[in-house]
Amino acid sequence: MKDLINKLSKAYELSDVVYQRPNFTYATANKENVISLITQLRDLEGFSHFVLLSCVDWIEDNIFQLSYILNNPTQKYDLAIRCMIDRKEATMTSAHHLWEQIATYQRELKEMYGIEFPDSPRLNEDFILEGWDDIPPMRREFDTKKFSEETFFPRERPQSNDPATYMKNKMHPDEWDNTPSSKG
Amino acid sequence: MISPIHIITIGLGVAFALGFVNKKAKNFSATIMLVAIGLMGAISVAWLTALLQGAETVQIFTAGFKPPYSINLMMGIHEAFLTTLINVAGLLGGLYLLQSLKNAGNHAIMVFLVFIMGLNVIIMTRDAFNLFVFMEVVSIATAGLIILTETGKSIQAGFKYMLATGIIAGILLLGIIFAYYFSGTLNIDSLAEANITTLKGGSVAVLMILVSIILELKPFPANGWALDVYEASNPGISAMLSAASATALYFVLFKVLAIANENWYHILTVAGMLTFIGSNLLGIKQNKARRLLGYSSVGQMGLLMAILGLKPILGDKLEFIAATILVSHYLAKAGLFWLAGIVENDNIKNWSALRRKPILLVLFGTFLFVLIGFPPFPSFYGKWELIMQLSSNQHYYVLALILLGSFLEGIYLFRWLGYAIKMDFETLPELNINWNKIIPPVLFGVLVYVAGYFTSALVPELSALNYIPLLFIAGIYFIDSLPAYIKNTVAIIGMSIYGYQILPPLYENDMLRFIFAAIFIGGGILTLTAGYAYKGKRSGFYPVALLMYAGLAYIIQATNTLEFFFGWELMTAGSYFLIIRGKKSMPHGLSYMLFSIAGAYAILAGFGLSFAGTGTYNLSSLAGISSNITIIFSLLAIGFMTKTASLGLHIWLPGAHAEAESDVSPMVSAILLKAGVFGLLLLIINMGHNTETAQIGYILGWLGALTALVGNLAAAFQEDAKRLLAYSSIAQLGYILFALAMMSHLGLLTAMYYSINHFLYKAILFLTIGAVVMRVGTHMMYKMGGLIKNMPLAFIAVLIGIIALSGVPPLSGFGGKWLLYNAILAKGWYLQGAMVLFSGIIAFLYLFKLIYSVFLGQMKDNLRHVKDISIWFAIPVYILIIGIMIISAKPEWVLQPLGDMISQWYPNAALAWNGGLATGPYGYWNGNGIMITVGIMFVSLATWLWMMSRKAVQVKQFNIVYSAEAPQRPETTHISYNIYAGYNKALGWIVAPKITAFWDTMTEWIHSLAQYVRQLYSGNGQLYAIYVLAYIVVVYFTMIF
Amino acid sequence: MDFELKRLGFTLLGLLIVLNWGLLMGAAMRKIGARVGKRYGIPWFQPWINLVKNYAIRTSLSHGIMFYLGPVFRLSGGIGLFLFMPMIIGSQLWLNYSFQGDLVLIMYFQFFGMLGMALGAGEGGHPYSAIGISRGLSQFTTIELPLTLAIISIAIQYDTLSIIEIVQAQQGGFMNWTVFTNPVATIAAMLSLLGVLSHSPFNLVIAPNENPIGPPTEYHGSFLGVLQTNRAILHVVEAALFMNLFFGGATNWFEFFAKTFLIYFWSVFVGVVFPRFRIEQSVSWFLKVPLVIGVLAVILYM
Amino acid sequence: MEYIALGTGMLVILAGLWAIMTRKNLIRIIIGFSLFDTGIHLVLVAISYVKGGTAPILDSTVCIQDAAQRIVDPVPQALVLTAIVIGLGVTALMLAFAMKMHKEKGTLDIRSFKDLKW
Amino acid sequence: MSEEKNIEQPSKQAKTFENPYYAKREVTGPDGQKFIVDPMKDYFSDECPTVHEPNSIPVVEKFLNWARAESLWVLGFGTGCGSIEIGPLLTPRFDAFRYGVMPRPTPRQSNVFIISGYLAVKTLKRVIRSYEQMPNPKYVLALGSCTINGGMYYDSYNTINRLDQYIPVDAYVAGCMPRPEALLAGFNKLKELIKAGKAENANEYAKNFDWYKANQKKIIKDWNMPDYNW
Repeated sequence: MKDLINKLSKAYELSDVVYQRPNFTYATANKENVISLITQLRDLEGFSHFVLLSCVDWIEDNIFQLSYILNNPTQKYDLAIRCMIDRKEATMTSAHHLWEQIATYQRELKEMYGIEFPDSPRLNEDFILEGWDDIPPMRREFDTKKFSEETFFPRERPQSNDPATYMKNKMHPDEWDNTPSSKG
Repeated sequence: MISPIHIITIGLGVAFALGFVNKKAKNFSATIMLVAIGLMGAISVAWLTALLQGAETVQIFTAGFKPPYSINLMMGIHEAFLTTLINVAGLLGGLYLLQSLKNAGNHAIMVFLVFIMGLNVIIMTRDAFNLFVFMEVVSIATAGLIILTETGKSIQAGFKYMLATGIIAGILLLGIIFAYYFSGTLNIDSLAEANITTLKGGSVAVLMILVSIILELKPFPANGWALDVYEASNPGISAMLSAASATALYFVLFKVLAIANENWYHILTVAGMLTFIGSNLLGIKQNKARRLLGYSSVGQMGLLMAILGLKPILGDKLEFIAATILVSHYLAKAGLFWLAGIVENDNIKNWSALRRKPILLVLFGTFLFVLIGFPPFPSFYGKWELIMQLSSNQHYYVLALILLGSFLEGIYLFRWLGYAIKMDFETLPELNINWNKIIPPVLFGVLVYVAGYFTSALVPELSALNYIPLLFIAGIYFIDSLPAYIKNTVAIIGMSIYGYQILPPLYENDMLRFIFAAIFIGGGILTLTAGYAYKGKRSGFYPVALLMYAGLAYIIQATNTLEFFFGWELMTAGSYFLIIRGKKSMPHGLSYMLFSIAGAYAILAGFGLSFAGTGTYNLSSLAGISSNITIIFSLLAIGFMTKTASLGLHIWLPGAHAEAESDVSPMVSAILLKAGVFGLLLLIINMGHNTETAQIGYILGWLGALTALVGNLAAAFQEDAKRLLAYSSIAQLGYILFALAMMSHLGLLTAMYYSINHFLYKAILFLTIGAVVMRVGTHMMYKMGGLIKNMPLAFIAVLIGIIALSGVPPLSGFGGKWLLYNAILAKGWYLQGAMVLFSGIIAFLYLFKLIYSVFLGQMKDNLRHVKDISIWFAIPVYILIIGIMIISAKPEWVLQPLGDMISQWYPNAALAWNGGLATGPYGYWNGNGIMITVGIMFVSLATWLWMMSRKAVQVKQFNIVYSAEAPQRPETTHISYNIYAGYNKALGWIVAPKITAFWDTMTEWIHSLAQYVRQLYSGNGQLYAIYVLAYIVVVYFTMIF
Repeated sequence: MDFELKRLGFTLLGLLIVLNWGLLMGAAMRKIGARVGKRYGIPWFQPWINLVKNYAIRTSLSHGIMFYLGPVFRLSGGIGLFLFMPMIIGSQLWLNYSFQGDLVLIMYFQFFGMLGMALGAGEGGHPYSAIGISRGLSQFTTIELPLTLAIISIAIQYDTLSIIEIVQAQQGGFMNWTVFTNPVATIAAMLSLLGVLSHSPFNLVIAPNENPIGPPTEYHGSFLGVLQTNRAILHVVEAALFMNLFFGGATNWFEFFAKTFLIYFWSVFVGVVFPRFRIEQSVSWFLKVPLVIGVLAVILYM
Repeated sequence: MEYIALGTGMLVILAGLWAIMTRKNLIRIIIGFSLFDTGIHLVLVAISYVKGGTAPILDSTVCIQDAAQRIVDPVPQALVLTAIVIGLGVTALMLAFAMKMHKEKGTLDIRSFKDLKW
Repeated sequence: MSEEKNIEQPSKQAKTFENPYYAKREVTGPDGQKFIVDPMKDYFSDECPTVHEPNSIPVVEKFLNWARAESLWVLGFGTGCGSIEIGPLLTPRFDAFRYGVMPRPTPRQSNVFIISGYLAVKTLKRVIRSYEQMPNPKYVLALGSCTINGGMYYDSYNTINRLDQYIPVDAYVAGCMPRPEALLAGFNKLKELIKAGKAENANEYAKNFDWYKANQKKIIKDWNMPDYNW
């Protein structure tokens, strides 16, 4: 597998190669190279199966990390190609022409992170959320607790107790006194 | 009285004189020519009237000697009649060709005049050599006329014609000279007296003469040259050749046949039948109009030739038969060729151009029906008489072949008619019309009706026929330009008066006929009422609808087989035109017509055999037949079953009924099919008592059961509402056939009861669904839905209709089921019976689908604002519903008289009536009581439930539980398409279209055969000459052996 | 007239008995089913409670007049069958209105309710209703075939279509019952009974799992109550039909209860053992084994 | 003698027919037809021949009484004249057709004139 | 410590939620006339629920309530993870049939709606629809802490916290998840309420219809159904 990575590195300037497991490798590519890289992987290197496309929000570095995970079913080998895209203009070339199901992942990413994939089919339709009009909820600047409190009529939550202490107090109040006040 | 010789003198004289006329004075020459032909015609007409009034036949001698030393002419009734025909054709043909003749110049005018004159002489002359000379004159004139319009094709055709006729003429001349050598005379009568066939070598002379005349009549397959001529020459000329020349030459054969011995009759028959079958077979594959007419023409001449060959059998009927068919052919073929000239386009598909001028379309249809031999045209009587005589003399093969040939002819003629009436064109082909081209076919069109009338006057069996309905129909045709509602009113009034006249006497005398007459006329009035819903003129509808009803009425009133067949054919023609009016009806109209013709021929053959057995045409004489019972019964039953659409003969029905107009479907389904039932009933009450027929009845019983099963199953899988009802009709007629086939009191009672019921509910269903289709603009049930909100009237009607049809108590259909059970048990047909009852249950599938898909379920966007069915449809429907209700509540009112009637033929009265309670051999049934019980119970329950849920919220169509979602579109929520998929998986194989595939294969075979055979006509003139010679050789060897 | 009134009274009384017996039988059968599944099962009076509750539902909504007439048709069908069916032979008063029609009437009156129900459910506009009805009708056509053959067979045997006469012919000892004199027809008919009562394996029509509830999907409240009422009556009447035709009828109510219970038990017995058929399977099944047996039954008497 | 004429006539007829059936050239076919016609005329004349007979002219050499034995049959001779005329007409017409056909297609081969068939 | 970054906040999307299937459309009828079809009006009833007063005779009402309590038909609609607990309820071990509990697959014939756990907004829409389709009287049994206060999803952007803000709840069964025994106890509690005539929440819903609708519409932004789903 290292041969493959080495070969690809020359052509595609791979960086941050991590041999995670004997059959799983990470590599990072440039945003511009990713599509041609996975095209080559699919067509020439036998990575015929697309596993998933996911995203991580590195808000501190102001980037989104996209991971395309491919699988080579004959060699039983997985390869994850990562690429970093700018958070401000979160746009990535669509890859739905390679595997049709990528369009669905891209819809999800569009809905959850607001990443644009121009020309991806049905990209702007609601995917999981119906009638969502706020900023995409998986972006880390979205404060979900605040949103929930504003929206969902939160009930007064009871004072949280440590269940173990609570039960002990309730069932064996005499065994020993473990309240801080009595101790002190 | 002017001597007939002046026909020649005028013809020749004027022809020569025309040579001196200034070549520019074409109008003058043409007028002179027409006047000359007119004079010739006047002479022959004068002679004809004189002879008809009893004048003597005259011989005209020339040169002062008596024959055999001189040429002599004869003017008898035949000659006068035929010269009249030829001169009339010549006059009208000349008129028709006026423009072409003038364009071609004086010579052409001369040639035409000589051509007509020559034909006159051919008919009149009694001298063999003179005959030869004038045949050559005509031949040369013909060759000249062929290139009247000079095209490459016509020149080729002319050359082939010259070559073939030259050889034929040579052989004729040889024959004449040999005949002279052996007998010493040239006079035909003397030759006949000399009896030269007995002399050594004389038979060769006779062979040469006769074979050449036969060849002149274009026998198959030595007739390629003639077909080319028909196709390539000016249609006006083709008309002359087909009408006038053929007539003259046929008479020549008639004359010359006197010299032959009886062997020649066989040869003629064989040659004629071969031609008749062969050319009609090849016509099937033909799509060029004029060549098609050529095939038809040749075929008709073949039939006539065969008729001549049958002279020993036909005896004194020969002249009647030959004359009727000859005259029909003469009028029709001339008219058709003239029409071909008007249409100009030679592809039969482009004959839709006639639609631009309806009168021409009517003429076209008329001529085609004349050719096929429909009433009231002369050929009908000729064919009838021919079949009767053939079967009386046990010439079954010839009979079968004649019917086969006629059927083949029907295939292409009706396909052609279908194209003309229905072929779809975005813009119709052009049609250029000159007055002089219109007059001749119109005149011939009128003549053909006149001839039909006069012919029928010659037939004693039709003396009782009432012509008033036919005149009424003609009257309706003449007011065709009026708006539809006026014609509708007139038609309804006419039918009501007619019904008022015939129904009461029938009620007194003949219950069976009364019931069917009531169905036909009452149903007719009701279905016509629906016609008020149509706007505009509806041109052509009323004559044909009334024609069908007139045919039905004739069938009812018929006392002899000829009247019956007359009515049957009228009904077929009328219903054909009705059916083909629908939008996509062209193929269905054709298949309907073909099955009808085939069925009619089976009936014809059956009647022929029965005539042979009893010697009388009387319908009731069917009962007295003692021989050939099986065949007669089968033939008649098959004939009637084409109308009842029993399994195997049903494939025309679904399309025909489904594509017909909304008010036509009930006419052809609820009413027309009953004609077949009536026929079968007549058959069974007359012939059902024989042991042989009981066996056929057994087969018919199974057939009926299978029909019911397949019909109902197929109906369940339909998506087209009208097609569904059509299949349902097939199945219902299957029940009726099954019940009839039992040939028992209960069986007949069941069949009658079913017939009445089927009329009621199928009329309701077809009228209502038709009206709905008119409103929603589609036949497809899955495109409708939820219409109950907009069309409550229609819904109630369909609901009553399907409850009655399904046999659910308390409505009238249950009576049928109850009778069926009793009849089955009494007859002992258990397994067939179970099959029928099973198919009765299958009916629920399609009935539910019908009412659900159309009226229930989800309403579609575009149908939200449709209105309820037209009031003109609702009125007859609700009258019929009242009928159903009465029969349901008081079944004894119908069943008791029916039982009394059937007791005439099957005396063991099976039902005992006690008030409303009927007690049969197995069970009992009180229709009245059930109606009351169910009614009270239903009303009280409905009230109770209404009391409980009276505050119900009225919700709309998407307020359904939809797995917590809401429907998106009514189209995706309305479950209708292929809802019986599971059933189809299990039982669909039963209704796989095997029968349709069978008939398709048959059609394919016939076409392939025609395609194969017609390669005989390679187009090579030399080859045609070889055929001519080979024909002679073959005939020669046939004579030897 | 007096007799007519009396007959009406007895008929209504009989209807009441049949209704309650039907409900009780329904409960018993569910109980049996539960015990087979090692459950305790419903209380024996559960059907009555369900009925009361459904009639007491306050909301009702209607999709149209036919939706409302559907249950009316259905219940009329059930009660009509009851009216035309002789219940207890030997007493003029328990013969109901069976003098108005014979076995054929019974056979065809079954469809009265089915058809009306189909139309009512159809107007509900729910796709499942249409699917359920199409399945039900498909299945019912083939269910009827062996039954028809069996009826033809016994009509030949007894030379009558009158139920009363058929029962009377079976009197005088159990060896005179059709089940012993004509066992083949009885088998065919009993196989059809499985379908008529639409228990498993022939209950795809109202299969709650594949197709929620089928035709009555949209029915609720008193509409549903009417349907339940009908079901109770109908099952008893169907069982009574088979009792009359094949098991010697009943001369008193106890015999009636016993026999209808056992006949009904047969379908439950099969139902708890066999899983559900798909529609084309059940159609094909009825056209194989029961059809052959039915044909045999007819042939034996031909 | 008469049989020679008759036989010759028949041979000429057959020759003409042979030509009609086998030649492909229109002109030859017409010649064949002409031969056929001529053969028929020969046969006509031959049939009327009476051995030793003389021309059927009633003049001094033949008196009316023995005319029936002396002269050949005049009827066929009269007929043959007509037949010749007709044959001439037909042949002329055929030639005219042939000419027009040649003008149309530039060939005289009969096989190339198959525009009309079936 | 990471330095403060200037994070740009994407603005809220201005979206209109219109179901294309329910948009007004112009349709051509079979006779050529054109008209507007408004599915929301033409295909859905727009009536509002009404209060159905209990039977005025107390004895009858008591009897009917007893029948209602003993015949609890449960809508077979599992909204969350708790629906896994309903299955065992019908097994020999718990056998809810004993108590007159029976599953029904259609809301038209059900009386009890078990909200079995957390409710996403998307599911809530379906729950409202089904609840409204159930006939009066109807009861709601809320299962698990999620329906009480959001439970472990209390801070989720897409899961409601309190069910009783949207539909009236008759009884809560607490726990995460409650076991089938607890559910049975819930049923018994419900029965007590019904028999006491206190389970009239369907009428409450009708009375406070506007309040409930306002709450529902607050979080269901793409409200594309009629106000009351019959």
